[in-house]
Amino acid sequence: MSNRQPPVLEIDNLRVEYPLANGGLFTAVENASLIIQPGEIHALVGESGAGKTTIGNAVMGLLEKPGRIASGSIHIGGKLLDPTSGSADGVVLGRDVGAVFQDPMTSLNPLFTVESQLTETLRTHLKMDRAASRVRALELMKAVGIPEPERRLKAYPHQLSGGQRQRVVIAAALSCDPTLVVADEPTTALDVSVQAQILKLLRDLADNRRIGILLVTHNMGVVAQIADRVTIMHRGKVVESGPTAEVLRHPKAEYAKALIGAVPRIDMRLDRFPVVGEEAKGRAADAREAIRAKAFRADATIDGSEILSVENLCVDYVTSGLIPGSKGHRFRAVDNVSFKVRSGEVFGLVGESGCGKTTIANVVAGLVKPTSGRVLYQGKPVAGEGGIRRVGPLRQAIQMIFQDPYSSLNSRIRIGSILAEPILFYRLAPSRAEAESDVAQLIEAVGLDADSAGRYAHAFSGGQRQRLSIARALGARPRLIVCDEPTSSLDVSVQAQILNLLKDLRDATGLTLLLISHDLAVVRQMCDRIAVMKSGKLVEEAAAEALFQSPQHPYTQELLSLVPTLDRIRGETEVA
Amino acid sequence: MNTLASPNLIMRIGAPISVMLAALLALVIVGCALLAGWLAPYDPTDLSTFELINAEIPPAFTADGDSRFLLGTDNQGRDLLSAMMYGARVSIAIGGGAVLLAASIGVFLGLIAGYFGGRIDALIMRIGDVILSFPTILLALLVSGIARALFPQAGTAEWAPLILICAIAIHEWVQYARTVRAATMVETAKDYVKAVKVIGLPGRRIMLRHILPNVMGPVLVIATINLAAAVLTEATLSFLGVGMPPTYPSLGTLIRIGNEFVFSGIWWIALFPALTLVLLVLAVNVVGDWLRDRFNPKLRVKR
Amino acid sequence: KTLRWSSPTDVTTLDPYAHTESFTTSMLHHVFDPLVRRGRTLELEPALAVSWKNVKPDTWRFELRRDVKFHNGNPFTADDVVASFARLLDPGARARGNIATVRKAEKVDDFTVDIVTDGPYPLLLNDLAGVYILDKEWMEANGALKPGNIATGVTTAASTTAVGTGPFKVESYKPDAGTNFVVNPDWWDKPQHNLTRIEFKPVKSDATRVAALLSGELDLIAPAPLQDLGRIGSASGFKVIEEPSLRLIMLSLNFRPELKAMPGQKNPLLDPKVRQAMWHAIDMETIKKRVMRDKSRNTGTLVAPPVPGYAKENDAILAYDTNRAKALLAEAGYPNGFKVKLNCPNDRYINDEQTCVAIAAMWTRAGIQTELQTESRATYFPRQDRGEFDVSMVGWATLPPMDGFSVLSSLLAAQKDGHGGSNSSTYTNPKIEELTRKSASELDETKRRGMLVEALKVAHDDVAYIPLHQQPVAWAVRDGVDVPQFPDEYVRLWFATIK
Amino acid sequence: MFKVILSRIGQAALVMLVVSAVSFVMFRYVGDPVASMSRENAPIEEKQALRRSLGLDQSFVVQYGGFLKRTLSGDLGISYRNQRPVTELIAERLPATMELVIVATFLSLALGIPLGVLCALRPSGAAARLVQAVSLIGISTPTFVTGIVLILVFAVTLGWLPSFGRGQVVEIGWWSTGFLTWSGLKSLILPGITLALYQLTLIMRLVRSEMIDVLSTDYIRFAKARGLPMRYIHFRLALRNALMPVITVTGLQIGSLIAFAIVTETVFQWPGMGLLFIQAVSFADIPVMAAYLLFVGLLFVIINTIVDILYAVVDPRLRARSA
Ligand SMILES: Nc1ncnc2c1ncn2[C@@H]1O[C@H](COP(=O)(O)OP(=O)(O)OP(=O)(O)O)[C@@H](O)[C@H]1O
Ligand SMILES: Nc1ncnc2c1ncn2[C@@H]1O[C@H](COP(=O)(O)OP(=O)(O)OP(=O)(O)O)[C@@H](O)[C@H]1O
Ligand SMILES: [Mg+2]
Ligand SMILES: [Mg+2]
Repeated sequence: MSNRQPPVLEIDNLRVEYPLANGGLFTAVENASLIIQPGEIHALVGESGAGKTTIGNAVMGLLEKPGRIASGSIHIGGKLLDPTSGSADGVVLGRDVGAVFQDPMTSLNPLFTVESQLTETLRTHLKMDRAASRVRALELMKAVGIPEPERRLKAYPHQLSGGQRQRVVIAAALSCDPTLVVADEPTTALDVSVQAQILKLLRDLADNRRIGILLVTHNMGVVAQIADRVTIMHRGKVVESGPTAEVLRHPKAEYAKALIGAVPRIDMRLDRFPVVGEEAKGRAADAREAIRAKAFRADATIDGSEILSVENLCVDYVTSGLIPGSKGHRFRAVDNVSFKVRSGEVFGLVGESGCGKTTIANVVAGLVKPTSGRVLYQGKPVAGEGGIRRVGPLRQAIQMIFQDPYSSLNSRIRIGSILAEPILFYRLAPSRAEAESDVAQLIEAVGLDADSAGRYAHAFSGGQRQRLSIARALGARPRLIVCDEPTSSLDVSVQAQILNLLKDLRDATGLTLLLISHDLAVVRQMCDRIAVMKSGKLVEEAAAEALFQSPQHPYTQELLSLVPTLDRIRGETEVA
Repeated sequence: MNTLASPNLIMRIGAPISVMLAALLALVIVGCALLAGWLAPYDPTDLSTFELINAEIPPAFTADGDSRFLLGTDNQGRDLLSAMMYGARVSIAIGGGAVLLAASIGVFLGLIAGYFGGRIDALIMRIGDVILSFPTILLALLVSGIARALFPQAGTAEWAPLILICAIAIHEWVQYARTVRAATMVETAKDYVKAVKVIGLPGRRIMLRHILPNVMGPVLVIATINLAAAVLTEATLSFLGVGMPPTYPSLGTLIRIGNEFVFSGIWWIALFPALTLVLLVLAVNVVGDWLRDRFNPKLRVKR
Repeated sequence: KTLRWSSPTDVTTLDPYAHTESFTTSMLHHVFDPLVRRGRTLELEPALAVSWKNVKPDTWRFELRRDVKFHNGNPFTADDVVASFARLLDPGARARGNIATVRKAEKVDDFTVDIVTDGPYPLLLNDLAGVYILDKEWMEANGALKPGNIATGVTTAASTTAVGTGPFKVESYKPDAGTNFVVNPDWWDKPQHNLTRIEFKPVKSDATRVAALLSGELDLIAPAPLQDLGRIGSASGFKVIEEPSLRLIMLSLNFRPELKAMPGQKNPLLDPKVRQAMWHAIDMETIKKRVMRDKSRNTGTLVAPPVPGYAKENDAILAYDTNRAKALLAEAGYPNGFKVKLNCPNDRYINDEQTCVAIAAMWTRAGIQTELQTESRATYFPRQDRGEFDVSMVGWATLPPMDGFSVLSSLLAAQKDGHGGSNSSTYTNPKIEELTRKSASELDETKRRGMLVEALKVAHDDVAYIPLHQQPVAWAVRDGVDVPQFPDEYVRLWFATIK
Repeated sequence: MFKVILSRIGQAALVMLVVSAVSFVMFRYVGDPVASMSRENAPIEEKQALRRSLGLDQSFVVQYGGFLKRTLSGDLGISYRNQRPVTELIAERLPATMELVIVATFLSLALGIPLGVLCALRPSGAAARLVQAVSLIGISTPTFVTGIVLILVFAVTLGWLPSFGRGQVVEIGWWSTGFLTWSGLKSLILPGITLALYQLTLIMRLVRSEMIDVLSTDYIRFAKARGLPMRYIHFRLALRNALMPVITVTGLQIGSLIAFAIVTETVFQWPGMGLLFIQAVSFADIPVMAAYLLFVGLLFVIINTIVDILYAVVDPRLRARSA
C-alpha cells in the first residue's frame, strides 16, 4: 500500500457550533479528529445526537445554515477545506466526494423520477449523454440490489419503499466513483440481505478502487463486519478511536464499554436489553416509571385474546399516468396476507425491504384502504374494501410510530405542543399544566432533555426525532402500537432504553405491539411471534424462538445467516 | 456546552433595522389614520368648511404655497394632508378588512377542499369558478346593490366601508382558496399529517393546527400584495358610485382625482396620496416577509 | 391629406335609423346627406332638397337636387327619399321618434316629394336635418329596406355598410379600433375642406387621448379635457379651440310629496322660497373660476343663447347671497335648514362631480345639510329616470331640433301626451302645460318664440330647475389643422382644412 | 377518462347556469339600457315602448327563461351597441386580448421567476431589496397611473412607442395578429408591461417565498452533495418544488386578464375583451354582458381544469388524487 498517497480525509480538532435563536451557542462537535486512508472504511458510532451527522455535513460543506466550523481543519485528499465557503480547491462534491444522507425519505426530490435524479449527476460530472447515463443508472440500480430496476427507474420517490429509496440514494452517491464517501447510516432502512449486499459493495469499492469511506452507523454488527477503524463519539466528543477489533474487543472509555455492551444479541433471548449507564439516567428511568404507572389500565389484561386480525389482505398501488384517466400501472404490494395478533403480545413483521410491511402497518393504522380483505380490531372491522372505519375509542386504541422520523414531525409546531396534542385531545390530563408535565415526562422517558419541548423538529438529530415520535404515540395511551422500524435510527443504547420501555409497558399494561423491523436481533429480543414476508406474501409465521432456532422457509434461513454480529469482526477474520 | 449569551431586547425581537423601520412607518401611517380626528389640521369631511377659493393651492414648501396647507389643497379646497389622513383611515379599514376577510374565507375553504377532496372540493372550487366569472367590480356592484335594496342607509359614510369590504372580499377569497387548496393537497400526503390522523384528531383540528401553518407562506404573500389592489379597487368602486361618497374620499379616490390633474401640473394631489399608499404597502410587505420567515422555524436563526 | 382624430365615444352603427345617438349621427353626416342641413352658423340650408314650401298646414313640398350620385354610382331621385322615409317610419326603426310627427313621404315626380305631418308642425325642418337619405336600389339589393334597431338587435346590411351621397365614403369600420373615411370625389357640393382621408380612432381614456395628440399620433381630439387645456395650449405646435356648447347644466328638484332624505316629512322643495334659497346659496362665480377654469358661462335660464326661446331677460342669475338664502329658508319655516340628497353623475358632464361637491359644500354652509352621492352614468340615468333622486344634475342641449321647445316638452311639461319624457321630478305648472301644447303647432315663428320665452320665464320665476352653467366645447388640434367648432358639439369635417 | 371528462363537463354546465342566473340578477343593478339608448327628448311613451321591445318589462324569471332558451339554441343575441352577433364580437376581440395576455404573462413569468429566485438566494442582498421595493411601488401605483406615465415617457416625451391601439394587424383566418408587423409589436410593449406589473410582483414574491422554504429541504442539500451545478439546483430542482402556488396564481391571473384587463385596455384603447366588456357595462348592453360572462365562466372552468392537471404534472404525489 502506498502510504505516500495523502489520506482521503483528515479531520483535525474540529469544532462545530450552532448559534441558537435565543442568542446562545450550541457546540455540536468538539475537538474531533480522525484520518481515513485510501481503501479504508472508517466507522463513526456513538450516541444518537452525538454529532456524527454534523461531522459528515462539515466535511461536505453542507452544515445546516447557522451552524459553522468554529475551529480545526478538514483536509480532503490533502486539500484544505475552506471553513467559510465549505469547499476545497479541486474537490468536487458528487464526483470526488459521494454522500449518503441519513434520511432516505427526504433526500430525494419528490417531483422527479429516480432516473432523472440518478442520471443528472452522471451527466454533470462525467459528461455522459442521455443513453449512456441511463445504462449506467440501470447498472447502479442493479448493483444496490433494487428488484425490477427498469420499472423503478421510472418511479417517483413516494412510490418506493423506505429501503428502496435508501438504495437509490446510495446508488447516486456512488455513481461517479468518488474517492471519499460519507455514508450516514446507509443501511438502517435495509433488511439484512440487502444490507449484506450493500456492505459487500462498499467493501469492494474500498478494496478495489481505494475509496475511503466514512461510515456512520448504529449497528455494531455492521461495524464489526466491514470497518477497518472505529471512532466512538459521545456528546460531541470523540471518546475512543482505533482499529475495529481493538475497540470492539477491548474498549477503554466508559461510554464505549457501555455502548458495546448494549448491542442486542441474536443468539439468545434476554429479559431486558442491557442499557448504558441506566443509573446515570435516573431522571429518564423515573419518567418511564411514571408513564408505566399512568398507562396502567384496569381493563388491560394479557389474556391472550385476539386483538387484531388481518384477513386476506391485499393492497394494490395504481400508478396513474400523467393524463388523468389513462391506464395506469397496477402493482400488488400486499398479497393475500392473514395473521392474528393476540392481546399483550409483541408481533414481529420482518422481511426484505419493499415487501409490503409499511403498507400493512398503514392499513392497520387506517391510512391506506385495502383493495380486498379486511382488518378486525377486537372483532370489529376497522378497515375493509368499504373503507376505513375508526370511531371513538378505536382511534385512541391504535397508534403508530413512523418509519421516517424526518417527515413525521410537523416542522412548524413546537415539540411540546405536538406531544401534548393527543393528551389534551383525549383528555388524558385534567389540566393544561398537567399535560405539560406529562409531556415533560414523555420526553424524559425517551431519553431527551425536558427542555426540548420548546424546540422545533429541525433542531433534532434523526434519532432524537424518532424518540419524539415514539413519545407522541405513547402519549395517547394506546392499546396497540404499530411500530414501523421504531429504532432503526437509534444508537444501540437508546434503542435498548426505548425497547425496554415498550416491553415494560407491555408487561405492565397489556400494550400490544406490531413491530416491524429489519434488525433481527431486536426482533428476537422483543417478539413473541414473528411473521416473515417476501414480495408482499407471508412466507412463514412462527413463535420467535422456534423461528430463530429452526427456520422453515429458505428465505428465513437466508436472512438469519446474513445477520452481521459482533462475533465476526473484520480485522480478526482477516488476520485469522 | 450550552453557553447562553445574554441577549438584549432587540436581539430578542430579532428584527433587522429595515424591518423595524418598516414597522415604524406602518405604525405611523396607521396611527395617523386612526387618530385623524385629533391630528388632522382640518376636518375634510365637514362640508361646511370647504372653500373652493382655496382649491389647488400647491404645497407650503413650494413657491406659491400657503402655510395653512402643508401639502397643499385638492381641487375642492380641502387640506390635502387632512384629506389623506382621513382617506388613509378609509383605505386601511377597507383594504385591510377586505384582505382579512377574503383571506380567512379563502384559507378556510381552501383547507377544506384540499384536505377532504372529492365532492366538497369540487363544490367549493366550482363556486369559486362562478365567482371568478364576474369581475370584482361587477360583483361589488351586485353586492352593494342588494345591500342598498335591503337597507337604505347602506350608502352612508358609516355603512359603505362594511359593504365595500364584503363586496371586495366576496371576489378575492377564491385566489386564496385555490392556493391553499393546492398546498394542502401536498401537505396532506406527508407523514406528519398521517401521524396526527393516526392519533385520531378530527379533520378540523388537523387542518387548522397542523396544515395551516405549513400553507401560510403563499397566503401571506398574496395578502400583503392584495392590500394595494384592494385599496385601489375601493377607489374604482367609489367612482362607480357604490363606494364612499365623494365628500369622504379615500386614498385611492384622492389618487384617482389627482390623476386627472397630473397633465396640468397639479402634481401634488396625486403624488402625496400615492406615496402614502406605496409606503404603506412597502412597509406591510417588508414586515409580512419578515413575519413569514419568523413563522418558519427553520429560518428562525438565519439573518 | 389625412386627418386623424379621436373622441371618447365610438360609432355605434352605420345604419342611421337604427340608433338615436348624437355622436353617431354626427359621424354619419360625413357619409349621408339629409334634405336640409345646418350650415357654418348652424342655420338650416338646402342639401338634397333645393327648396321647400308649405302646400298645406300639414304638407310640405320639397324640390330635390338633380345630378346627385350615391357612392355606388346610383343616381339620387325621389324614390330614394320615399324609400328612406318609409324605412324610418317603420315601427321597427329605433330613430322613428326623431320624426314623430311625420306621417308619410309621397313622390310627386322624380325630383319632388311631399311630406305629410300630423297637423301643423313648426319644427319639421329641424327634424329633417337629422334624416339621412339612403339609396333605394342598394337597400333592395341588400335586403336592407327594413330598418335595423340597436335596441332590439335587428341588423341589416346597412348596419356595417354605408352608401350615401355625402362628402366621404366609409373605407373601413371596426368598433373600438377605428373607422376610416376617404373623400367622395363626386360629391354634389363644392368641398370647403382639403381632406382626402379621415381616420377616426375612438380613445376612451382622456389622458391617453391627450397623450396621443401630443405625441403626434392624432391631429384633433374632441373633446379635450378641461384641466389639460392649459398644458396643451402651452405646448408648442398645438392649440385649443373652444366655444360654449348648447348644453346647459342644471339641477333638477324633486316635486314629490316626500324627500328620500327626510322620509315621512313634507318635501321642503315644494316651497318656491326654499328653491330660491337654494339658488341663492350657490356661488356659481367661484365654481366657474375654480372648477370650470373660466371656460363655462353661467346661466339663469334653461336654454343657450343661439337656441330659439332664449331671452336675455330670462337669463338672470339669483345672486350668491348666503344670508338671503338663510332668510328665505327661515321664512319658509326652515330656520335650521333641512336635509337633502344630491345625486350627480361623475363621468357624463364636464367636471360634474367637482361641481356637485362644491354645491354640496355651499348648501351645507347655508344650512341645508346635503348628502352627496356620485356614480357612473350607467347607473345614474336609470335611477334618475325612475325619480329616485331628491336633487340631481341634468344636462340639456335641446338636440337634435336645437329649439327651446324641447325644454318645454321634455323637462317642464308633465309626463303625458308624449311630453315630459325627462321630467322625472314631476314638476307641473298649468301655464307651462298650456304653452307647451300651443307652441307645438304654432307655425308662426315669432309667435312661437314668444310662447317659448314666456314659458321659460315662468320656469325661471318658479325655479322649476336651478340652472347652473353652459358647458364649453373644447377641442385641441395640432397647428395647421383648421376645424370649425359648433355649439351642438357635432364634428363637421367637411369644413376642415389641414396643412 | 371518459368519466372524468363527463363530470367536468357537468360541472362546467352547472357553473355556467349559476353564472347566467347571477348575471341576470345583476343586470338590475348595473343600469338600464333604455336610459343610455334613448335620445334626449324622447317622451315617456317612447321609453316604455323601448323597454317593452327589449323585454325588460317582463318578470325576471321570464327574461331569464327566454335567455336560457335562446342560449341553448345557440343564439347568444346581438349586441345593442355594436350591432353584431355577440359570439362574433367575442371571437373578434379574443385575438387582441390573447396576444396582450400572452405578452404580459410571458413577461411576468420570464422576469418574475428569475427575480424571485434571485431574491430567495440572496434575501438580504442589495439587488434583491431593490427589485422588491421597485416591484412594490409598481403594484401600489394604480394601473391607470402606470399606464399614463408609461405613455408620457415613451410615447409623448421620447416618441418611441405608440400611445394607443394595436398598430397594424395581419389577419390569419379569423385571428388578427399584431405579432407579425413592426407597429403591431411596438404597440404591444406598453400595455404588455402595464398589464404584467401586478402579476410580475405577485409571481416574484411567491417564488421567493416558496424557494426559501424549498432551499432548506434535505433533497436540495442532497442535490448539493451530489455536486450538481448551482444553477441547475436552483432553477430546475428547487424551482419546480416551489411552483405550486405560482401555477395556481398564474392560472387565475391569466383567466382574469383575458376577461377583465379593463383598465389597461381602456388606457391603451386596446380593442380587446376588457374594452368590450367595460363598454357593454357603461352601455348596459345586456346581451354582450350575459354572453360574455358565460364565456368567462367557461374560460375559468377550462383554465382551472388545466391548472388541476398541471398540479399532477408537476407533483406526481397528487396523481392518484387528480385521476
Ligand atoms: N440546526 C440545528 N440547530 C441546533 N441544533 C442542532 C441543529 N442540527 C442538529 N443540532 C444538534 O446537534 C447535535 C448533533 O446532531 P447530529 O445530527 O450530528 O447527531 P447524530 O450523531 O447524527 O445523531 P443521530 O444518530 O441520532 O442521527 C444534536 O444534539 C442536535 O440536537
Ligand atoms: N404510493 C405507492 N405507489 C406505488 N407503489 C408503491 C407506493 N408505496 C409503496 N409502493 C411499493 O409497494 C411496495 C411495498 O412498499 P412498503 O413501503 O410497504 O415496503 P416495506 O416493506 O415497508 O419496505 P421497507 O422495509 O424498505 O420500508 C414497494 O415495492 C413499493 O415500491
Ligand atoms: Mg445523524
Ligand atoms: Mg417501510
